[in-house]
Amino acid sequence: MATVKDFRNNVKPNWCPGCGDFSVQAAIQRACASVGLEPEEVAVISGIGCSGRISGYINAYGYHGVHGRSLPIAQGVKMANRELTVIAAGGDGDGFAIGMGHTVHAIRRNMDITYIVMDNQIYGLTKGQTSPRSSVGFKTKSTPDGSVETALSPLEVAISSGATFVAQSFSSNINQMTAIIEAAIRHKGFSFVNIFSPCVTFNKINTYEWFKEHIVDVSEFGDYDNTSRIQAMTKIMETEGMLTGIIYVNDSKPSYESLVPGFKEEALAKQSLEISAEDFNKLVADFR
Amino acid sequence: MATVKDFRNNVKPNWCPGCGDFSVQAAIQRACASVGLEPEEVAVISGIGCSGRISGYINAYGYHGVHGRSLPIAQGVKMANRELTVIAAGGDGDGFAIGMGHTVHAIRRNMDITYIVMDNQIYGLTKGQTSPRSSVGFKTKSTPDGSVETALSPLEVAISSGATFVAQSFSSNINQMTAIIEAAIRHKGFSFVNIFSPCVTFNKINTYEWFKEHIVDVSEFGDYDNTSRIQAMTKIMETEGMLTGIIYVNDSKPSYESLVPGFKEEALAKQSLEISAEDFNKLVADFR
Amino acid sequence: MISQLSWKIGGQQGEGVESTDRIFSTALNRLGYYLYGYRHFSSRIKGGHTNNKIRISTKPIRAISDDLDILVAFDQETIDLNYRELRKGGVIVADAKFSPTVPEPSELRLFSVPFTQIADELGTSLYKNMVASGASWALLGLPIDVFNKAVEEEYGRKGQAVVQKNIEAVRLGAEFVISLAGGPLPDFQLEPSDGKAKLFMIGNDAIALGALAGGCRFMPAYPITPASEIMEYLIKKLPKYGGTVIQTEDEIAAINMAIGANYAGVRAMTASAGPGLSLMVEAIGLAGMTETPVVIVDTQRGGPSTGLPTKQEQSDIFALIYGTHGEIPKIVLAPSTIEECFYDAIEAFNLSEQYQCPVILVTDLQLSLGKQTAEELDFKRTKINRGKLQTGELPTLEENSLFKRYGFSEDGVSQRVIPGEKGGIHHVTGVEHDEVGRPSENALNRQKMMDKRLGKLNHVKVTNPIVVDALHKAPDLLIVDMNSLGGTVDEARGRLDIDGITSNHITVRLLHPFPTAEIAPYIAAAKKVVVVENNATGQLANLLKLNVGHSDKIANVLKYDGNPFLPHEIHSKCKELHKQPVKELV
Amino acid sequence: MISQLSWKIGGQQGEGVESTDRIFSTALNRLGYYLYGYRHFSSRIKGGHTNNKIRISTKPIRAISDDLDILVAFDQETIDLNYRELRKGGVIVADAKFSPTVPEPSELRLFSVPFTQIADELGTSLYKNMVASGASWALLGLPIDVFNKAVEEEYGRKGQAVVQKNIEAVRLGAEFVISLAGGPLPDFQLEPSDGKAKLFMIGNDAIALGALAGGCRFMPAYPITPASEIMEYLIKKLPKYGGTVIQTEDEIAAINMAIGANYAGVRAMTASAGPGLSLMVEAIGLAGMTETPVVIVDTQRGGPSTGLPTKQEQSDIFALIYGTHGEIPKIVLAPSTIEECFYDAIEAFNLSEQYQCPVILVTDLQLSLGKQTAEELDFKRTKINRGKLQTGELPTLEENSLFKRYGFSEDGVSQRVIPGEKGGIHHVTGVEHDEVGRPSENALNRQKMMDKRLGKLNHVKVTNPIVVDALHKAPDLLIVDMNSLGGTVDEARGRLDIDGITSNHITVRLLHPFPTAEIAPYIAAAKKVVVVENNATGQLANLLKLNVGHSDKIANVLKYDGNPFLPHEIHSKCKELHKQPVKELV
Ligand SMILES: Cc1ncc(C[n+]2csc(CCOP(=O)(O)OP(=O)(O)O)c2C)c(N)n1
Ligand SMILES: Cc1ncc(C[n+]2csc(CCOP(=O)(O)OP(=O)(O)O)c2C)c(N)n1
Ligand code: SF4
Ligand code: SF4
Ligand SMILES: [Mg+2]
Ligand SMILES: [Mg+2]
Repeated sequence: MATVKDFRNNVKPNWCPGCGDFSVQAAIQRACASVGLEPEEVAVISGIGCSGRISGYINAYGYHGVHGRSLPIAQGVKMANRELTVIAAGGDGDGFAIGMGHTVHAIRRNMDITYIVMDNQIYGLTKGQTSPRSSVGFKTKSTPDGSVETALSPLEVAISSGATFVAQSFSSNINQMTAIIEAAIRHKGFSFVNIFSPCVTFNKINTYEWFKEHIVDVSEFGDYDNTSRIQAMTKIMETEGMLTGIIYVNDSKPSYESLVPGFKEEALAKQSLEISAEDFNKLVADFR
Repeated sequence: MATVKDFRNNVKPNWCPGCGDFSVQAAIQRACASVGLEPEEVAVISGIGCSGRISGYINAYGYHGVHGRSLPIAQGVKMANRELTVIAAGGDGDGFAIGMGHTVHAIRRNMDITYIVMDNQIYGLTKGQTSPRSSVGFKTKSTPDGSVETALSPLEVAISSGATFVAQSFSSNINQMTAIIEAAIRHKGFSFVNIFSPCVTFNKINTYEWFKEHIVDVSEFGDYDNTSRIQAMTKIMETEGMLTGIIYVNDSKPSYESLVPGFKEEALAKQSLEISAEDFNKLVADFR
Repeated sequence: MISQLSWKIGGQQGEGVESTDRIFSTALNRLGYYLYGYRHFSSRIKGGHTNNKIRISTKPIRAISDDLDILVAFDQETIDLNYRELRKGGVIVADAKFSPTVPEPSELRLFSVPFTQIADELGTSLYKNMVASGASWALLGLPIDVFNKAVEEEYGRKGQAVVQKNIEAVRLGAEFVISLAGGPLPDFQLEPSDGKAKLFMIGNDAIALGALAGGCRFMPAYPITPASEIMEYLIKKLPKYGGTVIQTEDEIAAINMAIGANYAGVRAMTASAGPGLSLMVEAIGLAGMTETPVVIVDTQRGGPSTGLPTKQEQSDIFALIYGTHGEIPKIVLAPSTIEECFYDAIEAFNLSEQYQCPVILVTDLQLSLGKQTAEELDFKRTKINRGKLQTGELPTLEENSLFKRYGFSEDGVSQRVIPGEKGGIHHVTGVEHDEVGRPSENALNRQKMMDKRLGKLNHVKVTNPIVVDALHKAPDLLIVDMNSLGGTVDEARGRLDIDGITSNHITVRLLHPFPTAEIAPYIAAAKKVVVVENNATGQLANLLKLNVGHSDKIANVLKYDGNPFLPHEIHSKCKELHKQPVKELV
Repeated sequence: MISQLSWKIGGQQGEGVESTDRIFSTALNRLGYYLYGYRHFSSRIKGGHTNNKIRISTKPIRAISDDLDILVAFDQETIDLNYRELRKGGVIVADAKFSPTVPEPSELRLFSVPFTQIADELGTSLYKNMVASGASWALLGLPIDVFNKAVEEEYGRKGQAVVQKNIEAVRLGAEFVISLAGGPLPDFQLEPSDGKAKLFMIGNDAIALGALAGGCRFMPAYPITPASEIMEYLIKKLPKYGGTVIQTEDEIAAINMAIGANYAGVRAMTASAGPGLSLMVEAIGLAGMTETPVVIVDTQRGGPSTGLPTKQEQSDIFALIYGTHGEIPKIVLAPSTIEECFYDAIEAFNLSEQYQCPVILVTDLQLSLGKQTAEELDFKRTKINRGKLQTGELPTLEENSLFKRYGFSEDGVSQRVIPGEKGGIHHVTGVEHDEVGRPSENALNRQKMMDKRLGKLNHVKVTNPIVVDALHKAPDLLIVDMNSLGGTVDEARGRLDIDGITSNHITVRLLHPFPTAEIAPYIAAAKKVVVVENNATGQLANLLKLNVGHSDKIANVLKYDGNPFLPHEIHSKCKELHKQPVKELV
């Protein structure tokens, strides 16, 4: 069985020292190992951004696509081969700005994919502009007088889009991240995992310390029932999204692939491309 | 002062007889008149779809853009001339499929625009395919065995995107539609108005009768407080979105235009394009 | 007896024009006639004039005719808009209800038949279509049983009672018109056909069927006119083969999903028209850069922007070839017949896997939506070739090493492996990369990778990149076209022949990489080259000028008003151009 | 005394290479030298080798040099990667900390200065940049006060103490190196400059400033390398003029917002690079169809797909011109100097309103990001022309009638009015439409509207569509290029002159509509045409072939490894091509 080491390759990440994404990478590697996966059974599909580079740093199949489109590609991969564990990953700009529409629809479609957002409240790769996750008043290169737009609440949007698994974690807490990603991979349906992953170079506000001060874990609410949509939504609103843990799970809804008429358990990629002469004649007969 | 007649032109809509969009058109015309607007003060920006044709049927400035982009165009118009009343309009495919990302971000940005979705749970113009609003099991040309995707909840998504005005109405109820659109126009910020507007040609499930049976008005909840986000969200979830009325309002949040640093009350379109020689010299001096 | 005849039915959209046409032509098809249909319709659902025209022939035909023999009219507007098209002695069969008249004195025969009244008497005015078609069928004097069979198939699922009423309507319509005409019209009697039922389909059907036979098992797509039929066909058929169609949130999702699926080893395609293609540009670049196979169908329609969504045009050519930022390998195939739609769909998938690049299959609205007779489709030609895809077991990778997915090779094509394979792990990125797919900014690697990717196009082999009809060594004219225009051009050439103007004919099927070597000798041999195309800027002619040169003798016949060419238009323009001295051509 | 010199500083990204370069070149600029900078950097934030090179001259220059005089190195990698570029006798100033060595025996002078140690002694290693730059400045023997002034400006906002420490670092670095070298190096002494402080900026600054002066008041945009500086400049300046920048959710939103704003009467633009442009294609078609003015900047970078985002390339040319489905009028302007970036930005806005169509302003990475000396910008040339925009009061419209926003006219341009005006109500749609903007499928109207829209391009008048340097009547070579390449080509031409090869030079500034008439005589006159471009398929050459013909004598010098051309590369390739017989050229 593969160990965490098998999910490492010898590529040195080009992230800045201290970047939150390092731990996210480690957590994914650990989670894959603990789920008992082999590297070739995993496909990591990522977007463009500092975070998007992650698909190149995990020893698994990796596809680094275009900005904002990791989810459509990931869904194509899953449909082609449902036996693969498909992990989509990218930044907050990638998933919540240019990719917002796909995020909502991928959640709604509910294929068995794990989507990890490295949420640093800023655009790292393009050197520090605002992101949909930046708070009001946040000064960046593109908002020198401070942002005036309400920050997007990924957790609220995920739940309202019909998510069946919604979690949030923090890059400093590698154990929680690992456990959440593991649960996300095991969840049969779309798993949305938002991870606060500080950008140490451009975001001087939402730092490791800042998060430590502001986040609260769901385990701290004694009677929290993460199978209740209404309760999850209420809690997110009350805490303004600053909570961590598995916030909502619906295990009863079947995944997209299992609902598609005629869709076999065996990977489509392994099925024959040919049709029989008999079938062909039948198909042609429709047009006589 | 302009009357409802002034908002009519002599173009005969090309909608099918009985289409829900006729009443939406009438409600917009009535609402504009009751707010006391003149035709030239109104710009209707629409997307592509049967519904998208609406901008051509109202005597006002009209821009019929490309599929899914009515909101970006509308926001450009508003930024250029904040004195105009800007109404964006389109179908459920336009706003919730291809335009989903813009819808979330326009809501979040909160410019003073009224956005009306003619929600018929189907693609009308392209002759009857599924829409993000189609229910599970709904059979269309593109889902002959019934849709397997969860229908999008526009109201939930609007609220979780930070909407400051969220309402829903039904094309049979022209008085309510008119009142809601009037309130939406008066609201200083982004107003999201979803209207059930039956497609009599392709949607044989979500008919006028069906809606009449399924919808409940917020006025029927005795103690409903539409300024509470949590209450609004809870009610939407409880009724599975089948409620009408003004579901949520936040009057305290200033609109985007009024928060932008340096943005004048007077329309940008009316300001001078020239800069002074003195200013120019100062600007150039930065580069010495 | 005549060998061909043109029939048109017109009315308001939603009035049953299409179903009437369907029954009429199904019956003719069963009788063994060759058919070629044209639909005139607008971008709205109900209302607005629409008409369907069918050309019926005892021999294969691939063009609509200049004129018309029979017009079936549900309203006066249909007569007003179409009567000029009728030949001398042509016939109008119209609903007596609106007291039809012919606007000008003319040598037409008008049969006023109470469509609506007869239908009403049968129970509902819905039957009026059958009254009308029965009447026009009777004038042709063709056997009624085939017709009734077609009626039965159309309405069968509504129950036997409905079928019977419709058949009754057909009979009454026939009787009524015969009572006026005194019998089938002698000058409208078609020669007997070969009697063999043929395939009768639209180009989109042929593409969808070809895709299925070519191994396509997944189609993410977003609806749009005139492409939607492809997804609508496949969603019905794919489940049986384990595959499916996803109606995505937009075209960007569609193309990226198709790329993802191809990357993961499944033949997947998407289809759209201009607006959708414009949105796919970035992802097509990704497929080119990552050498991921993918097939995209563009059913051209009237542009620009939303343009004329239900009209004929060929104006996406340059956009399809060049519309990607940066430079990628890409193949653009343009089938020119309904049969080619089928075979090219298969070939598109093969090419996309052989050369590991996006393949665009481009049609025009007339080819995609015009219903026509197709030759038998040869199952034996449906061969699948997956190129360098590695399917057997792979050697184990050394520690810390990756599969050379982008290994350099003579033809630029690398071994490909799909996720899931042990020993095949590699990285894929749209950033410039090395042989195992890791990002690289190394200048030498960059240049080699560009040469590798673009160099693949030098090896592309396509069955018949051009269709050539070149009897003449040094013809007065070489006429060049693409997609649906060939048939119309051939009719025009027949008339040029009579005028004593010799012409060769080339239909370009491979738009990119351009078949310069194949086409150049014919260009060189011709006195003048006339490129016939449905656009305003002469895009196909520009491709010739760019790739073959000879700009000085290349002229254009253009039409961009939304309607397909008629044979006489091409004929007269070619005659004019023939008269002009070469130097005045351009 | 020398008239020019090249200086380079290299180290890890994030190590202060850029700020050091900034201070160094600001000081030189103040002294009145002409500068031309080049940044070598990667698509990552910290780490990875980066270097900035500046060419310093007493005369205007527009190219980087083949070789290098001084290299300042923060690490051994910098030396390893760059020492080959140093000319014989060149100097390396390196941090003693890493015990710098020159890999091969060479005629270089190495000064090992304890950058880090001196900095550490001053309190923090952050000062090492100033030690380094002080040392290299001292070798040039230039006055130190200007340099200290630049240091003060860079660090002023951090307080006087920090400034003083930095100035101290400069002094110590200078002293140390002088103690090694025995004084400023005699062979590195620059001739005095004209002493006038010049403008020193990047192309993106010039474009942003031009846009502001040209009346642009709104910019919706999405960040991307190498375009982001344009929005970052404008967001700082626009609020003063009532305008603003919106960072949108994506490029599709950006372009559509810009279209909306222009429609509503405000000059608005957006800017991006390849991937963003690809996403804008559909909306550009909308602007073309609705005749809405809009300005789009494309700062070309290495493609395809994400490609080489921080590298030089000119590979979007065809995509910019042809990348729209259907056919629209569009203007593509390619400034070739930093001053043109400024003036063309203004002209772009004027053209977009005069011809009511999208205008694309295209640069390349080197022009957009290379910092260089600019001539004084002439305020008097910043004229605004809004074309046929109606601003006065309009006649009242008759009931049920609309303003003829798309009225036919001789030049194809219609009266335009903005929303809010009484008497101006009309409809706008991307569907084919009539004169008041109502959708229309009428064939005649369609054709007239296509002719009207596309015909506008026949009237386009642009200041200097080509820049011509044509001393020779029948030169051996005509060299054609665009964007940033002109300066390098001119240096190569100087050397060709010496070889006795005569050459003319044309830089194409208007890519579309192509200035065929202007350029054709020069093509005809030249014995051979060499098109120099940073791409792999020869796109500019293809534009020439397509529009002007003469394919048989057009050759290409291409470079597509991400780096800009060096003069010697163009020189040697041109020499080779000159030798080849014409028929072997292609
Ligand atoms: C279509 C397109 N637009 C813009 C870019 C430039 N770009 C690259 S990454 C990025 C955003 C980075 O932010 P985020 O997604 O939050 O990732 P991070 O770098 O913060 O991890 C942008 C705008 C691009 N590559 N493609
Ligand atoms: C980019 C693009 N994709 C697809 C289309 C085709 N299209 C036109 S309208 C439409 C959707 C119609 O549905 P909806 O928005 O719900 O409007 P409705 O017709 O139901 O009012 C589509 C897919 C298009 N015009 N542009
Ligand atoms: S810029 Fe920010 S997000 Fe990017 S690698 Fe550096 S720390 Fe991480
Ligand atoms: S198809 Fe449906 S949505 Fe479109 S006009 Fe007809 S009834 Fe209305
Ligand atoms: Mg980010
Ligand atoms: Mg709809």
